[in-house]
Amino acid sequence: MQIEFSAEQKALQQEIKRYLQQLFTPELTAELAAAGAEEGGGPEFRKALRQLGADGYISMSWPKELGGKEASAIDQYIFTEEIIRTGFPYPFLTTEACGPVMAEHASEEVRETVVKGILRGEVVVAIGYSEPGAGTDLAALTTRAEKEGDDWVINGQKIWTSLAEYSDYVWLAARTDPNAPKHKGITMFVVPTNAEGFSMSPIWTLGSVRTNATFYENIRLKDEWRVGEVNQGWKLITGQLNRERLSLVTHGQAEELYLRVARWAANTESANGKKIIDRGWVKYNLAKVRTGLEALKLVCWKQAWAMDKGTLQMADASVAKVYGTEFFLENYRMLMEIVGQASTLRRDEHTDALMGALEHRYRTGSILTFGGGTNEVQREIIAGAGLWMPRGRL
Amino acid sequence: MQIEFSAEQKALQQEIKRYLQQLFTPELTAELAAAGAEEGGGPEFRKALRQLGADGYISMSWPKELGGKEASAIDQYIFTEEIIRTGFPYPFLTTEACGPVMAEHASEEVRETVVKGILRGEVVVAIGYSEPGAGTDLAALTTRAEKEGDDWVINGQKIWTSLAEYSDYVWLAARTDPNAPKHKGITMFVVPTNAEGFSMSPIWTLGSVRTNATFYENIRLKDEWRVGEVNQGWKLITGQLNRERLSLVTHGQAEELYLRVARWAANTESANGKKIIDRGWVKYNLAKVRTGLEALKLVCWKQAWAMDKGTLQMADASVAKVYGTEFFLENYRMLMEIVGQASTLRRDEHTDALMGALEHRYRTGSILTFGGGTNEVQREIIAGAGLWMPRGRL
Amino acid sequence: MNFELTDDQRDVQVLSRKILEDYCTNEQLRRFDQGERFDPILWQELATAGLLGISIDEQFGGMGFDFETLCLLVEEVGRCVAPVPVISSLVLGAVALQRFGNDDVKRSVLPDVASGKSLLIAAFSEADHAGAVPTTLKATRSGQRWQLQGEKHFVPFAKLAQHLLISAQADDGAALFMLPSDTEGLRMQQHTSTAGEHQYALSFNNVELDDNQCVLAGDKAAAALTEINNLGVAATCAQMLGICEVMLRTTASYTSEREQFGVKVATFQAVGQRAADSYIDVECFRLVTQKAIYAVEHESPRDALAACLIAKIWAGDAGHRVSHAAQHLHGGMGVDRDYPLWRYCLWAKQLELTLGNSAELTEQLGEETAAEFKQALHN
Amino acid sequence: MNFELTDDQRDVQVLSRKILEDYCTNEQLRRFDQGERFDPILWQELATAGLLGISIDEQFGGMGFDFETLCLLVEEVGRCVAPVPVISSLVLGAVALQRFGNDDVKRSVLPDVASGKSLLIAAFSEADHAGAVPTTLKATRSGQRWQLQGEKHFVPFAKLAQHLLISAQADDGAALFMLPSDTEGLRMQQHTSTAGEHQYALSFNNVELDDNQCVLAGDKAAAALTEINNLGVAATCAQMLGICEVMLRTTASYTSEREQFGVKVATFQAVGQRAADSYIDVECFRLVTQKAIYAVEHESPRDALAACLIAKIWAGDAGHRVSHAAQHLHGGMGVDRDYPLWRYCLWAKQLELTLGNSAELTEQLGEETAAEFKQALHN
Repeated sequence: MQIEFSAEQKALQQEIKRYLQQLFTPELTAELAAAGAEEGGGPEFRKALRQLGADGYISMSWPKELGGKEASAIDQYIFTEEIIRTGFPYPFLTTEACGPVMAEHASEEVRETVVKGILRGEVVVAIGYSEPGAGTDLAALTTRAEKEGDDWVINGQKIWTSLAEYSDYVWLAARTDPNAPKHKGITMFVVPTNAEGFSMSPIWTLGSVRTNATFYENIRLKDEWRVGEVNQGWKLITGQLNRERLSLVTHGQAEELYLRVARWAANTESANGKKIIDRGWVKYNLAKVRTGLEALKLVCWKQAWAMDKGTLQMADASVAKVYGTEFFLENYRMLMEIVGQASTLRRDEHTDALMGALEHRYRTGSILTFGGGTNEVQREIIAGAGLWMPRGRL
Repeated sequence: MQIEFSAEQKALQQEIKRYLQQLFTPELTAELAAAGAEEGGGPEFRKALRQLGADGYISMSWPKELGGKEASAIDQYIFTEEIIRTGFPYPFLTTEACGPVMAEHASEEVRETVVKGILRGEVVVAIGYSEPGAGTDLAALTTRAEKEGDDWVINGQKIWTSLAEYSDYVWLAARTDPNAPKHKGITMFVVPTNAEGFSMSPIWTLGSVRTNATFYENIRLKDEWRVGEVNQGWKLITGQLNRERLSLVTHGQAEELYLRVARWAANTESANGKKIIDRGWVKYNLAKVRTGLEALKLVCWKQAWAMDKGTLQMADASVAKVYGTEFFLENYRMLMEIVGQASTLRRDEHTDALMGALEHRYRTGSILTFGGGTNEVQREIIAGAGLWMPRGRL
Repeated sequence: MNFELTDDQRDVQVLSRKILEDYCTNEQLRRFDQGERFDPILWQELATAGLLGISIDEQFGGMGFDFETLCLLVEEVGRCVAPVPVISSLVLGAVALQRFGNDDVKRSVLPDVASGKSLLIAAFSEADHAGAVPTTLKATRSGQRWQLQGEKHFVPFAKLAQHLLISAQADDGAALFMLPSDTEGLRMQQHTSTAGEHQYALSFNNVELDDNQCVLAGDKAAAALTEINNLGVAATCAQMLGICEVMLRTTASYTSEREQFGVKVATFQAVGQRAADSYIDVECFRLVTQKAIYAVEHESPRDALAACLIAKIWAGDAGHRVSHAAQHLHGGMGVDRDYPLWRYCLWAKQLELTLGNSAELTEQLGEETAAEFKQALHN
Repeated sequence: MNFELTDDQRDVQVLSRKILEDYCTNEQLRRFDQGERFDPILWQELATAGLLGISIDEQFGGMGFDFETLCLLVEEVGRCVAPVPVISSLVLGAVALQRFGNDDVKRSVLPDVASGKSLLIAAFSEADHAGAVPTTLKATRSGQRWQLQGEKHFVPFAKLAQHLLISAQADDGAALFMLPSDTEGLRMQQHTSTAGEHQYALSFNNVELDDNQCVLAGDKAAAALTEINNLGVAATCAQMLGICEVMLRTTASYTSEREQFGVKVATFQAVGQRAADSYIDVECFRLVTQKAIYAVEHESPRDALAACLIAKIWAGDAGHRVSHAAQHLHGGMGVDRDYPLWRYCLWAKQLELTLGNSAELTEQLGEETAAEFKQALHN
């Protein structure tokens, strides 16, 4: 075994670090620090995303025939981790999840416009799966797409359509056969957000982050905007969810906060003249965080490696998702304890950037345990696929 | 509110402490320290139990008409806690659970022999509920009692019949109507362990404690040895289980170990000349134990108080059972960490008594999370009775 | 042993709940999600009902009930996430003043606090994890004058207050001062807390005070500040308790109604088990909180401190766990600002980190415990 | 990055498993539940297969594989709860000697260890939580002689060993000695461990040794002992890993067969969820263990130490949780000595508390971490 990066992988990591440093202009940093722009969408964000496209990072792991470099999963992981570390709101779901699925299954037209746009960093896609009555039970969705002549007419409502406010398209799951069993009557579409009949209303969240309810009223689409076979959408959804799970829990962002808090504690004197880090309980919390973080890192590394070897097991992605999302919450808690009450101040011009980042991260972190496939279902997958236990009765 | 014992209660506690101190003769102490006698049954144990009967402690909380003192639940709790602290294997299930149920429902003959024997400290009763195929699903039991003339003939097998090796009777649940719904065809009996057709084989456990499989082969009993109505046994079982749950988790034994470990740590020097208790992580573990123990104590106090007020809620006993049994395991772990590797030595003449007691307790503690009603079922009771959530589908 | 409320306490509880529920619907609370999180009309209503004076002596315009009764109001404020400053004003402010102020200062301030005419706000916290006794705000005495230099942090409602009660480190120990909020040399920097409350950092730049503005100094001041801190901790636990109870009950109701896979979400065994864990957490936390509230009035300083530490550790642990169980079991609804749960979750986090968090207090409890056992050996 | 075994390693794993499984059925293990937990026939079988010499140099009669390969045997010993002393003999004994002994001492001992002819047992632990470097067994040098005074504890198999390898505190640092187990002045007090293994307390009463019995002394001895301790920790994690894997898989199988309420117990959602938690624990623990085993051979002393601390903390935490989940989900069967699970649970507890437990190692990791960050500031 060799449980560390190879010399080439270490060099790539350094290269990416340097690259990202120059990507972060003062203008971009300022834009992302402003309230409401943390999740992207501003002009500097758009500019940086186009830059990433032009420099080949977006297509890094894509197949060569789609214009990608076919980077290994490990190299891709190195990139993911580093960009997450910077706090840049990189649209993973667009680039890693929807993009490749569309590239494989979409019509020529969608590939030319949407997929190429994604690769150039010009297009962002929002995910339209959940509905008020279809959350964990995604297959219960009721948004309808009906064939009228050669076109499709879409009616319905989606919820938690994050990034829709600046996305160019929605990657939409709609029911095309109301009489088929739940999973069997779903088809995927790409809906331009400037289509007639599309509207949205914001949902503000605990994390101050905006998400959206999106509405689809008699939206008329050409058949070219359908992706994959009619009534075969479920496979595209689940394939995408597995990819999504892997990018949710990269250890970079958690480690970055750990490093910053530890450096702050080593550097900051308390009233008695000793460093914050000299307190017993501070060291204890740092050790607990480090212990949990090391496991997360190795879980991620092993999965990236297994993807390259083609030996990734079905339970593995679920292990990472459950462990990572639940560890994040404990991680934020222990780091906030170290920083103390200052970590409960929201970021503003008078607040230390570290404290603000911590406060923001914890507030946006809680959605991960149920988002992307709720952890109960992930545990059922682990018990079934990892331990061959018979499935519980639903 | 007054969240401490009253002056009278404090005085009672002191009185019981003094009483128990004189009860513990050197002979009794030596007998209980010998391997295999920790759970009682030896002559000194029998002598002490008769003494407790003669001095009115066994009947303390029983109704006056049964010869008891009708002590309050709080006074009874004070007694329970103190006797558990001493390590005396007081047969709670006999005195607090079976005894009162028999006293209320049994025939004159059983009351004269068994119940009065219990009150005098001369009789110990083992519980015969579980069967190889009926554990958590107790109502699935298949041991049969069939009427032949005026008598009952009992055939079947029980498992985990603890203390049977020295008990005088088994408090047995048997199926009397094989055609009724599971819960409706069960009747309770008192089976003398010297009855013809009764036999047992020992089951040795991880905790080095003996329990038994007991066998019932054509045991013939007069109808007087039936308790309660025919086919109405389920109510007697569940009534008894609720009482059992309360005596499982009294905080005395856990607190006693905590106190002994803390005193040891305050008194013991390590190689560097500092006391064990001066180590940061030792203090941390002690604080964690103390924090958990305080809650356990208050949960128990509140329940004893609520029993006296008649306001005990159905979920409360389950809260104590789940919290107490799971806390015990964490408690033993944290205390063993403090004591270090020495806590993994079994007690012998060259081993510190504290270390041995800790090692023994942890090995016998794990059965409590599933014994006496498994914690999953307790949590279902809490969700249902405490939170009015609809019952899960079985 | 008695876990029951008195009739008077039950009356206070019912009255508090009635008023607060009237003013704290989801719709009304939304008005205070931006800006100062203070509802002056509700505050006046509480004053009119006598509730601001629950534990202010009758001679100073209050009802003269004990601290336990005041904590019932605090718990209801938690249950309603009400936009009113009960702990910083009534507990750390009024109760502290009542216990340690002289009659003159009490007469001049407490009646107006009870009537809602003026707001008294305590500013004890410092940037650092400093415990009850201050270390960074220095008070220097010269003759009949005091000079204050340094900072206080995380002070809610400071801008709205007429009077500030502050702790400082004096040359010969701790000291407690009361001063008008417009005192010269005092500057306030506004921040927003995670729960959306405005909090102020106060900087004292050569602030000059008269000796009669010193409420307490000398030998007894440090013990007094520890006692005041204990009161604040116990009350914070009461507020957290109200919050946890609502998070728990809301989760039980929501999952009992919400359907997925054609059945109520609550009927999934994993959902019921996790809700039961929260129930157990809340039960345990309620009891240690009641014990702490009892102990600060009836037990020795050492026992009171231990009870408060234990309760606040539970507050942090139970608050964290119950909040995340609630958010998780609600799915997306738990984070949607149109549904009321989110305010409770943010308040749980804020209170978790106020007046000491579980990690640091566990260390402190360990120190206290070790000291007790070492001392016991010598007796 | 590579998580794969080499072909040679896979061969060692398969061979180890085959031999151990043959000798470690529930029936056979029962013979060792009393008395010395050592199966000499199995030991000789392992020797014949070359497995006792896995990482002894070829020139000294071994196979010359790396430490990682040796840990595969150790993991299999855990998986079979086999009654053989691999860590105290092959890791802390043979590997330590091979790394730090001179050729003479290696030539005189290692071939016999590899062939199973003689047993070498390391005795490093002291009564106290002392870490890698000993503090209570003192070694005093005078001329060409050493005198040893003090105690060692928790030494398994000491009575069976021909050679003992012990650490001591010398005047100018640490030292490592090898001595015959029948050396004059050495007494052994037998205890029984929670897992049923005999362990000995060794007392050294003016034990006199020749200088050539000193394997290592002086400057390098302390670093060597830390390195040896790291090897022991990493190997202990490997043994715990084997134990945890069996507890996990046994629980999954048992609940998939056992019926209650007319259905398989595994189909209760709460059962599946808890088994999944154990699966996650075992996955995480496996990875940090593999990392520690890698680090002790390939990374800096500082990184190796941190990796070992992290792995051993996980060993304690995962061992504790997986063991109690297994016992709980088995109901009564988990504690019945006729069913094999109980041995695993007791071994999990014993290893949890061997070579440092999670609480104390977390403090040590905290110290190391703080030192790293403070040092980084100055660079």
